[in-house]
Amino acid sequence: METAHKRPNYILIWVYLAVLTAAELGLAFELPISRNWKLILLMFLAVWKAALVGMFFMHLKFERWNLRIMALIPLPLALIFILAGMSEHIW
Amino acid sequence: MTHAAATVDQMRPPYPAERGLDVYNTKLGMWVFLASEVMFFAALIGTYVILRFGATGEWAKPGIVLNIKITAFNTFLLICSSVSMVKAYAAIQDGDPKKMRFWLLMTILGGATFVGIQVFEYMHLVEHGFTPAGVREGSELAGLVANGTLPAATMGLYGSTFFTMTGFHGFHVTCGVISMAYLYVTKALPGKYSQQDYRGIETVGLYWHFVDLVWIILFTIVYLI
Amino acid sequence: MTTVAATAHTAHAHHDDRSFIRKYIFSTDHKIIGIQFLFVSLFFLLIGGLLAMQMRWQLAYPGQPMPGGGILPETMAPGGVILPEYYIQLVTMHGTFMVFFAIMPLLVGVYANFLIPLKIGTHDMAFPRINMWSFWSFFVGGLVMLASLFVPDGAARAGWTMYAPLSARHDFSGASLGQELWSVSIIFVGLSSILGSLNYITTIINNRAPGMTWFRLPLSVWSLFITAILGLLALPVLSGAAIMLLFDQIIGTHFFDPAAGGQALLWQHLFWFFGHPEVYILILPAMGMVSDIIANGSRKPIFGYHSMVFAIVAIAFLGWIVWGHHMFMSGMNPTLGSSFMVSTLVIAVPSAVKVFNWMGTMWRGNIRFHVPMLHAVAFVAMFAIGGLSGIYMAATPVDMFIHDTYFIVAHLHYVLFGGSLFALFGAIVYWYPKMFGRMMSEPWGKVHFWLTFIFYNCTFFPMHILGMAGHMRRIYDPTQYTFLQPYQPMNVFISISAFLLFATQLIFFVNFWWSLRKGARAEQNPWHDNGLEWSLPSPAPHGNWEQVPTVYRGPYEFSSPQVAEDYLPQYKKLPTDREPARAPVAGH
Amino acid sequence: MHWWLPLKGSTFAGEVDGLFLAITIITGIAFVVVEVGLIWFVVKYRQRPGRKAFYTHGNTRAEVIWTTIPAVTMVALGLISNHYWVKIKGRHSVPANAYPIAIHAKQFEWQVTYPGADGQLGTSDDFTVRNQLHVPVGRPVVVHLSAEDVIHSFFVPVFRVKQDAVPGMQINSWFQATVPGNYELACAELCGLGHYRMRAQVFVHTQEDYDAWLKQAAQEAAQ
Repeated sequence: METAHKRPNYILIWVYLAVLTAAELGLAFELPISRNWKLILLMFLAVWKAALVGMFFMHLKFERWNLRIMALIPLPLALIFILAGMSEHIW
Repeated sequence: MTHAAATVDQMRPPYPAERGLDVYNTKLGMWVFLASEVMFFAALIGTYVILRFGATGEWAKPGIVLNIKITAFNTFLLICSSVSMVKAYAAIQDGDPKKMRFWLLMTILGGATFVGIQVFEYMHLVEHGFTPAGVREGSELAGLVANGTLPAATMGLYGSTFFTMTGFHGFHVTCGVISMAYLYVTKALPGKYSQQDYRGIETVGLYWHFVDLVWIILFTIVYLI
Repeated sequence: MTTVAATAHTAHAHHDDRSFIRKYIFSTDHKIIGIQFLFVSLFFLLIGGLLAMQMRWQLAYPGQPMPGGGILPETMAPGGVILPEYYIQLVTMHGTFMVFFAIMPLLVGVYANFLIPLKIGTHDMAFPRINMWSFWSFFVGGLVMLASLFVPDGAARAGWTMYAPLSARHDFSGASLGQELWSVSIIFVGLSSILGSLNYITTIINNRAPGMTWFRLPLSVWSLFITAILGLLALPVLSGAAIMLLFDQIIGTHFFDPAAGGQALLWQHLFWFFGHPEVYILILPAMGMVSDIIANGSRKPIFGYHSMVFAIVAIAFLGWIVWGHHMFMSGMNPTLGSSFMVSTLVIAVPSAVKVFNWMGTMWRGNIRFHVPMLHAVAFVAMFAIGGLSGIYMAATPVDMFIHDTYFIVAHLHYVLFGGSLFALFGAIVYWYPKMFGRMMSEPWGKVHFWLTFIFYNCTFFPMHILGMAGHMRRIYDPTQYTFLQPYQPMNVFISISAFLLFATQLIFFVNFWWSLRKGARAEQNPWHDNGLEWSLPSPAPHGNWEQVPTVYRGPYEFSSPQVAEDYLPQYKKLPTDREPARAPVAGH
Repeated sequence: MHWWLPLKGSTFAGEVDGLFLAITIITGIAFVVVEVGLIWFVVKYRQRPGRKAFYTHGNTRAEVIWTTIPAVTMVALGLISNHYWVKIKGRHSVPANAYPIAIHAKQFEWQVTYPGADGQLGTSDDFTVRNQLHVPVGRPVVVHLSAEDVIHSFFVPVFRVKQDAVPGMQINSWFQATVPGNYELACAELCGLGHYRMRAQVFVHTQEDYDAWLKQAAQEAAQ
């Protein structure tokens, strides 16, 4: 497991997460941009934060691919479900 | 890790076995469990997205019903507890059980405070008239609905989805706090974790970070959008 | 549970020092847990059958007092005449019991638990205690569901699919506590399945015996592995949906209530997003076990092992993108209907590949007709019919006519009864010696098989004709409709066949119970099979092996030219065999 | 009692029945191949003393053949079916000149609203009749389906038409009746304890008869 990978700087990631959260708050309530842009940017930031947690805190970055696949398999399924459910209202 | 060979006995699958994923059972089991948790939250979050997308009217604007400030603090708290969890993991990897116990205790406290604040938030919301069934008649929020600040048509769905999603997240946090407290008392205090075997810490950590990760998504889509 | 304990007690000669309760009730031994699942789910199978018999009585003789119906309370059948509200409870609970408490636990609860560690060569599951919780969670769910039959205003009555808003609002269905208990019970079942699945997956990935590489796994283990993945990812969706339904019922949320902005179709999406993988959960393990039995009965290696594996994997992948074919007529976006139609038709391909491979396995074999083999061949024949009739409803324009008719009922029973249940009868007989150390009676097994086969087809085949006439499902009294009146004789014929089919199952139950005590003692390898489980004494002892066996070859080496006898076990070392490379242990 | 599909009462019936027949031929061939093959193997290769089975692990060419043939057949079937599906239920399938009728389903009856003399729904001369669907023959009819409480399903077997009526949605479904006569409309989705008696009469009239009926019914409704 520990093929002598360098341990990430956890405090730095904590700072990242805190700053991104603050950015989200500012974006949601202060920034005068259109709703759709807000939506896209907020989702982008949320996924970024989630990825940071997954990659470093759950150390997926340092795992073998077959374990990563285990973590990733449900994501496309969830996406398919949500898109199909939403398509009800597009016609 | 420098003493890789010494960790083998505890951290690897039992010796005469076909090669699996090269991780011990509990860790693999936790990842498998988390995959199913993803699907559980996908059902809840998916429901929210589909209902909100298909709703026949405007959704309430963020920040009117929910208290963003206190939740932002709570979010920060959960992120901190995730960091303290990973610090505990790093400490025991380095063979420092004392530091590990400190950070684990911090994590437990952070998680417990999060749940406490959430309970407080719920009580506050219900008091102001926001319930899983929608806005309570005659309440403070009902006034906002009446004067058009809040859309009447979607408040029922808002209440249903909000309490279900955050409620189940809170339930997961509670479970995490209980299991960490259990491990703290039965394993960490008696000194059962060592540089050679810290499976419990790593496994419960994975669960804890997952709960944090879900909250990151929930906070954005429920409170900010 | 006392019966379980008693029978298991005689069967286990192995000595260990666990207390009675630890050994047989709160046991963590995967074999005991499998046997617990077996007894409980056979009981639920019987309950489900009894409910079906009452439905068939009403359909054949609407409004006439049912023999023995007098014991039912006034709220169900006053004077033995079934009430409409009781009839829809029967419909609902028959489906629920059969799917969630009979077929699924029989296939997964029993055989995943019993077979996986034995077939991959390990001492027990990766998480024995979680495994125990999986059983007890199922047990509680079953008790809750059973209890719901006896609450004052009756059991759930919105069909096993629980379409909202009928299920979500008590004023629509007329049942309150029954509906809520259904949701609660399903949450327990979901939990049970998730706990079981994560155990099976971890065990198969991490705990295989040395030499047991992925492509030496028996197809039963492969299919149970894929089934576990489906269960792991599908059941949480059902649990989530059931939780939301329960909230709609008890705390007044509005998820599925269109009157307050909720969506009726959302329930269907959630349910079938779980439900279609569920369909494969109900058939894949059967396919796997049938593959094992057919190779054994034909004394030939399975034909196209790799393509069988790929077919299972393909079914599992495609199984996630076909759920909409249950909703073609639901008002779903028709463009979505087109894509679901294509994916549904494509999923027929791996199923066809499997059928042809089974036939290829029998081709030029030396076929022994032991009871499991009879059931396995019947499985192939009946599953083929069920699979082919599925093509009718996959084609959306045809589905427009046959959707929600008896054609569907015929189709699903051909797959679930003709498929899964035949495979299960075969599997029960096949692994009975390893479970209990005794053989089931062969002549009675054959009698049971032939009578079941005949009455089963007499029951379900005519339903295709009814469906083609437009006979709707779930109707209490078909004679209300003029266009269905001419078909009443056929309904009578089906019902009589169904009664005989049910009576035939009593042969099986008697054979099962009688053999526990009086069956011939089983030898170690009565079917001359290759799997690792046959290297153990019958019944298999606690902890399975002292030292796990080493695997030298695939599981289907029948009639190999290397040896004189017509089977070559996976654990048998020939002089030409080399020891498998040990898994790298450290510092890879 | 028929052993085949019922009377063809709408323009869809020919298409649906044709597809049904085509699928029956395809599946019939597969059925015969599988079942006859099984019986043949079971008889021919039954156990005999002193014989050993043929030791083989499979044949790639056979696998390719029996993967390709079903795959091609299924995709072709999908394309053909989709052609009819788009025509029958597609987004833009409803003909522009279709005669509108609104059907509101509730536990346990069908409320059929006719457009009155002006041929338009939503005007003051609309009138509602319970459990009777009257349609003119040879003219496309579009049904605006809605539901009061739970999901119901509009099903007229002779028309081969089925469409769920979902609360909170309005769904349009069209058909064109071809044979005058008296038929039945059933609810095909379990909708509660009265599901089995949620039945309506369907009358297919010639245009003259229909006009006469409409006039009379409007008068009766007005009283």
